[in-house]
Amino acid sequence: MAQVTLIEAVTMALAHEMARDPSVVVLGEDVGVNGGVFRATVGLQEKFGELRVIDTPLDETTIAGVTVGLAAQGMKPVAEAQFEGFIYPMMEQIACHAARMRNRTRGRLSVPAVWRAPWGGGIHAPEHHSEANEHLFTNIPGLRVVLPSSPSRAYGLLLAAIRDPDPVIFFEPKRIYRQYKEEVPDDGEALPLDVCFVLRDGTDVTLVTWGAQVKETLEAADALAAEGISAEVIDVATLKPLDFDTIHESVKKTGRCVIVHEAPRTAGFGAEIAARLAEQAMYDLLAPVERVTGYDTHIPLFRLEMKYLPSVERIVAAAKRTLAAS
Amino acid sequence: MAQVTLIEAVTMALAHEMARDPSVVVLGEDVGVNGGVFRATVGLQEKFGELRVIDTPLDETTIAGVTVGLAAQGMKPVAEAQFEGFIYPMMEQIACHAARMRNRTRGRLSVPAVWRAPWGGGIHAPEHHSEANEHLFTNIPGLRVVLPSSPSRAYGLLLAAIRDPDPVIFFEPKRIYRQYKEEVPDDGEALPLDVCFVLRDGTDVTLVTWGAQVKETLEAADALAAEGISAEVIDVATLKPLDFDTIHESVKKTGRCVIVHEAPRTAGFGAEIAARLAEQAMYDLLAPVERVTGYDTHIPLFRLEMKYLPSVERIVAAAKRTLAAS
Amino acid sequence: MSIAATFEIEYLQYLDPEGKPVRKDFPEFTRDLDHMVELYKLMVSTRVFDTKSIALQRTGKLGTYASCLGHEAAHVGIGSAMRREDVLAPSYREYGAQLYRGVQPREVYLYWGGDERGNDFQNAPKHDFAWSVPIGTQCLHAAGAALAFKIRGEQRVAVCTIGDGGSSKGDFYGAINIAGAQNLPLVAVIVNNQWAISVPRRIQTGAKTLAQKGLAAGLFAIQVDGNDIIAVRKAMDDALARARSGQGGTVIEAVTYRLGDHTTADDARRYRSEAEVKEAWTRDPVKRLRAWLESKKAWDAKKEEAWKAECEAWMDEEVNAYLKTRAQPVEAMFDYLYAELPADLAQQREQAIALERGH
Amino acid sequence: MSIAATFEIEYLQYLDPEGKPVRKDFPEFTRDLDHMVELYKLMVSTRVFDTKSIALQRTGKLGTYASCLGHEAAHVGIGSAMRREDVLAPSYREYGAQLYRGVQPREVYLYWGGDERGNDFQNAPKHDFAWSVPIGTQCLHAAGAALAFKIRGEQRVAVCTIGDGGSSKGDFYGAINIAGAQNLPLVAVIVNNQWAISVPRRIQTGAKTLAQKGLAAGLFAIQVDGNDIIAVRKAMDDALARARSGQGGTVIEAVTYRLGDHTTADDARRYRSEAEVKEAWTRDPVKRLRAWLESKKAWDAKKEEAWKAECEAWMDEEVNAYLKTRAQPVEAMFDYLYAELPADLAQQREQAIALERGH
Ligand SMILES: Cc1ncc(C[n+]2csc(CCOP(=O)(O)OP(=O)(O)O)c2C)c(N)n1
Ligand SMILES: Cc1ncc(C[n+]2csc(CCOP(=O)(O)OP(=O)(O)O)c2C)c(N)n1
Ligand SMILES: [Mg+2]
Ligand SMILES: [Mg+2]
Repeated sequence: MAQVTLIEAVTMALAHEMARDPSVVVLGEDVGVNGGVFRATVGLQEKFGELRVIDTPLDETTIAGVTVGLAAQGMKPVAEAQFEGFIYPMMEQIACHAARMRNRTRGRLSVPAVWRAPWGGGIHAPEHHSEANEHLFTNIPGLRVVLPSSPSRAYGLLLAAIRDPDPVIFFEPKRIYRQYKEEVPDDGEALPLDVCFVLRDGTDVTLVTWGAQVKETLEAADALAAEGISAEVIDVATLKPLDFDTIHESVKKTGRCVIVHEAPRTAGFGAEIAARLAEQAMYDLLAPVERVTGYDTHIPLFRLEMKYLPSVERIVAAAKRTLAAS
Repeated sequence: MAQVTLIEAVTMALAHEMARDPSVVVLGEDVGVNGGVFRATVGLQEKFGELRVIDTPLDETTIAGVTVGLAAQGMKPVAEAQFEGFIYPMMEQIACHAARMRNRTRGRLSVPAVWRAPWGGGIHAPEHHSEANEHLFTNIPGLRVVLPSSPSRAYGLLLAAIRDPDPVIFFEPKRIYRQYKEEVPDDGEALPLDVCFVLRDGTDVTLVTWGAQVKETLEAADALAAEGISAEVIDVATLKPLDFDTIHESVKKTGRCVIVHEAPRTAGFGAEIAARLAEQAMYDLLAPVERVTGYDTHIPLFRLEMKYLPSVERIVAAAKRTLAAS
Repeated sequence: MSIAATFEIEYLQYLDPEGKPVRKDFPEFTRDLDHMVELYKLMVSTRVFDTKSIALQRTGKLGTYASCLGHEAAHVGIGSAMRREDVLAPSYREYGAQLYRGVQPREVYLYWGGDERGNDFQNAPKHDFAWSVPIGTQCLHAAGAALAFKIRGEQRVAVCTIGDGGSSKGDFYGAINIAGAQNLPLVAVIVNNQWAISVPRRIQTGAKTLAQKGLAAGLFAIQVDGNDIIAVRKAMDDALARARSGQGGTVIEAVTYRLGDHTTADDARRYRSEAEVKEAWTRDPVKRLRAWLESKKAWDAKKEEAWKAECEAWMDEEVNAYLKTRAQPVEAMFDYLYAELPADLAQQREQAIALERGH
Repeated sequence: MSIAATFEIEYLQYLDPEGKPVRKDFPEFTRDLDHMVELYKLMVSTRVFDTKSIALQRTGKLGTYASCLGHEAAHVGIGSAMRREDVLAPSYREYGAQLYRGVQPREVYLYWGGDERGNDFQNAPKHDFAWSVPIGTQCLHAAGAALAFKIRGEQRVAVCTIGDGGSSKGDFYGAINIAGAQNLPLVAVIVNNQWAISVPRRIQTGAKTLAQKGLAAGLFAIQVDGNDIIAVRKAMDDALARARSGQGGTVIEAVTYRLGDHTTADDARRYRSEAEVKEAWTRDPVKRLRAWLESKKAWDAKKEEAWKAECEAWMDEEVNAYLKTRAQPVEAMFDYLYAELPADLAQQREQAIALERGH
């Protein structure tokens, strides 16, 4: 069994599925010889050839549209946006075609494609390389939006994403690409694309998060535990469709919820979770819902970026507020 | 004083501001001789010439980027996306440049531009002509997102949008473009871009909405009144920045809130309002928040579209549920 | 002066507006007069179909409809050159090509009548793309299809059509560029009908021809008289043969004219002169092929009348089938969104059904 | 055969890699040797600056940095041809053009050092655009600027630079297309350095030259030796003059080579051979101009040494200024977002400040 980082798990899943299914192809900028700017596709072109690992011209619109075309014609393309900040030119094809093809044609054509993109801040990168913009996709019907936060979940969810018969947006939290290694068997076992993962059981407060922020959230749970506060930690993992039941069950138990994400607060995906709590869990809540998020500003260039991202300190403070409130 | 429809109010505001400020220019597809496919720019090219009312090549990316360039170089462009469904190729320029230029350059350059787009369903239009996709912009820092729902608000808010020193996304609810006329003096008086409008006072339940849905919501308030239920109706009008205070004040009074919008429910902007209620108004709420929205599907082609859009019936039922709950 | 590259854009035409040959070297396929008659018949039925569609719209039985009047040579030329296994990625008005490939008029009516089932082609190749409203996007679908063929080693070609206006959109450029870079079997046909809604060709681009856009991508590029089906068909045949044999993609500009309004929601009198339209009618593609066929004794007024009557009957049948189609149930908006409906959506589906049933 | 259009792409070069003239008709400006020395000096200072930047990055004092090594002739050629009132819309590595226009090295350091203030140019024209990371987008800003000039009747020109890779992006096509359609004073320079990170020119497009992309938009199009500053400058002068006098836009392809890694985050050895890079060094633009100036007795080793020392001193000063720049306070992330801070954001700003102060 291999000890792998999150990004190695991505590579492993890609290689596994390409070996298993000849219709899987990878395309994007620098995914070939270079193996991707983050090395996610390293070795794939050597193994599977230039016909299945394709360096495209530098145009995200092209990548997205060709991906739709490939998928509608029997391939299973995995497209890469080099950074989440460059995904905007892909949106028309994703929103108007990938997300709609099956519905439009009453099932005649479909788009079993995956769009991968390194996501989020905290790596001291240049402008446009640190955004958390999952909100772009979560309101679009017909998509799945996935954001793994560990090597094993990256492996299992990416396999599932590739196998899924519908389009999946797969954001990879680049800050934790190489944070730690985990034993991940290359066994081809996919994880479900419609469940949240409870990473830590607790009874006093529910901390809900996704992506790289899982790190700070787990640390916050540790810090709270040191003060005798028992925090349950949930990794949403698949934002769309949302497994609200798991969150709701937890809140029924704890009565308190802190939602943590690094995207800007207003209309970030945390709002949806808070909204469902306001609709469905009002009688379970012992305290107002809290959101600990990026500010409603652009993530600053890297000198200030860590002051933008939610910190353990902010999460702990919010959790304590929910306890003080009730 | 003129009796004008919503779309005529748009034209009136454009003409007013173009006459007042020579740096205002209008650009888009078919905005010139044709006066726009909805006639929003009718007569403007005749009045202000081809240099200020510009028919562009058919490329939304071009329109958006040229708009940024114009605005950064001293003009005040008002760009048109022919339909909200064609705004996707504009997103990179809006998110990466319009919304960031001032921040990026520490105030040296800015983008005082407006992006107008007819918005929403219900006019029996072809595919891609009926979306409500305001969610695309509400999570992007640096933008304003405005959605008028009456001729006078269209006039005053569009003037404000053009005069605003920062980029504004201005969605026009096309279903009510010609729904009714209102007396709107062409007095150049702008309305504030950061307040919600209370359209009807009430004490039992707060109905919060925007755009064309204001129509059904007001009708629902009438229907509720007939049953002795007093509904307050708030037109959010400016989604970003959100004037939550007005909503909160109302909910303090009524203890109940129904949010109505035609965009898909999950991660629609209604989620943000519900989230703020869950954070800040928990102790004011006598009943769970309700959302009456489009389903999490694409708005169907027109045979079924009215079954997709929130109806008076659905709004009334939701309001009654909030009353039954407490 | 040192020259890095030189280019020529050929203009291809066989028949003048009166249907008289302007050159001698007619392509082989024109010798098969039965086939030429078949092409003509489809051009006529396309026009009959179009007239019927507009009538349906005018009487409230259709939503907005995009007419193909004047494009018959271009569209039938494209459709007739393709093989069934090829893929067509059209925009929204290429009925002539689609009817040839088996799309049924009733499907067109359903689509513009606000019913998704129009896109679920029953007789046309299942792999053909549906109508594409977001301008230009279909070009990239064709490029993707072409890439799929290359990857799988199939001898198939992807064909996309795009308007003069649409050829301004980045998607078109992206599609031809990747076709050139990857040597894909793509044929991109710019149906230049001089107008993009109200925007004339001259405001759309400063390029002398639209064909030369192909040079930017290193593709074969040719301009043809789009009202001369022989020219369109010849350029298509050549382009398809090249693509099929791995020799690369082609941009064809078919110069024609939109004789009708942009759609039934448009009123072209607002922005173009009747004189211009009248003049354009002198180049009517249907009239032209008919004149040539008549000169070959392959067609006459009697045949014309008989065929038109047949078309009318066909269209009546199609209209009836369309009008008889039962509405989709409310849950149809949920049932094709995902291969399997996610749980939270299943709930919404139940609600919608309950609401429909009066709770 | 009827021909609709013909085109020629000229290749312009004055100096061969050894600095020897390859033609006689040198442009007027080359007679002013003082000016030519000035150009050379800026090429050298650009290189010294670049070396310093990389050193700063290697020692942890800068984030990712995009080197301009090898592009000096192209960049200085562009910058030196422009007037101050013209507008430059660069991508991210055109320092040679920017230094000429007054951007300070410390500003470049600030930007790549993670501080927005680098974009608030103090000496360069306030109207110049900041660095643009999203590939291609700046071309449309230049087109917009050019449109503003046209609307206001100003005799100014907008210049954008774009890479070989970037010229695949729809934005580039859109920019040149509207420039052609609207006859805008736009000069788009494709700095073709053969690589887009790891993707070689040949995978980027099937076009023989990148200059010919200009044909798609009906613009003037020319390919120049981008390592020969005389050729770059001459093409720029001509293009700017045409644009300024209302005769339309130009696409210039400057053929050069990226001698360094894509950025400091890249390792080009992964995807290209050292032999290729070594060969490219034989066409070094700095060496070439120096040889020519020396042949004209306008430059020598002593001057070289003295100037390099001066550059070193200058850069040291800039580095010091950079390193001494005090960090921005946390509220800086709020203070330039809108002209006036919305109420709900003001609240967040207070929270951020409180957090910073330890509550
Ligand atoms: C991306 C996008 N922008 C705008 C529109 C609205 N629109 C529909 S057709 C059209 C003009 C198309 O002109 P052209 O490409 O010449 O094709 P034609 O209609 O003449 O066949 C426009 C602007 C659209 N459908 N998609
Ligand atoms: C829209 C977008 N996509 C991807 C990137 C990532 N990226 C940065 S530079 C680069 C290659 C650019 O190559 P080229 O245009 O040739 O310019 P060069 O770096 O060679 O000067 C890429 C893919 C980006 N910055 N923007
Ligand atoms: Mg057209
Ligand atoms: Mg390059």
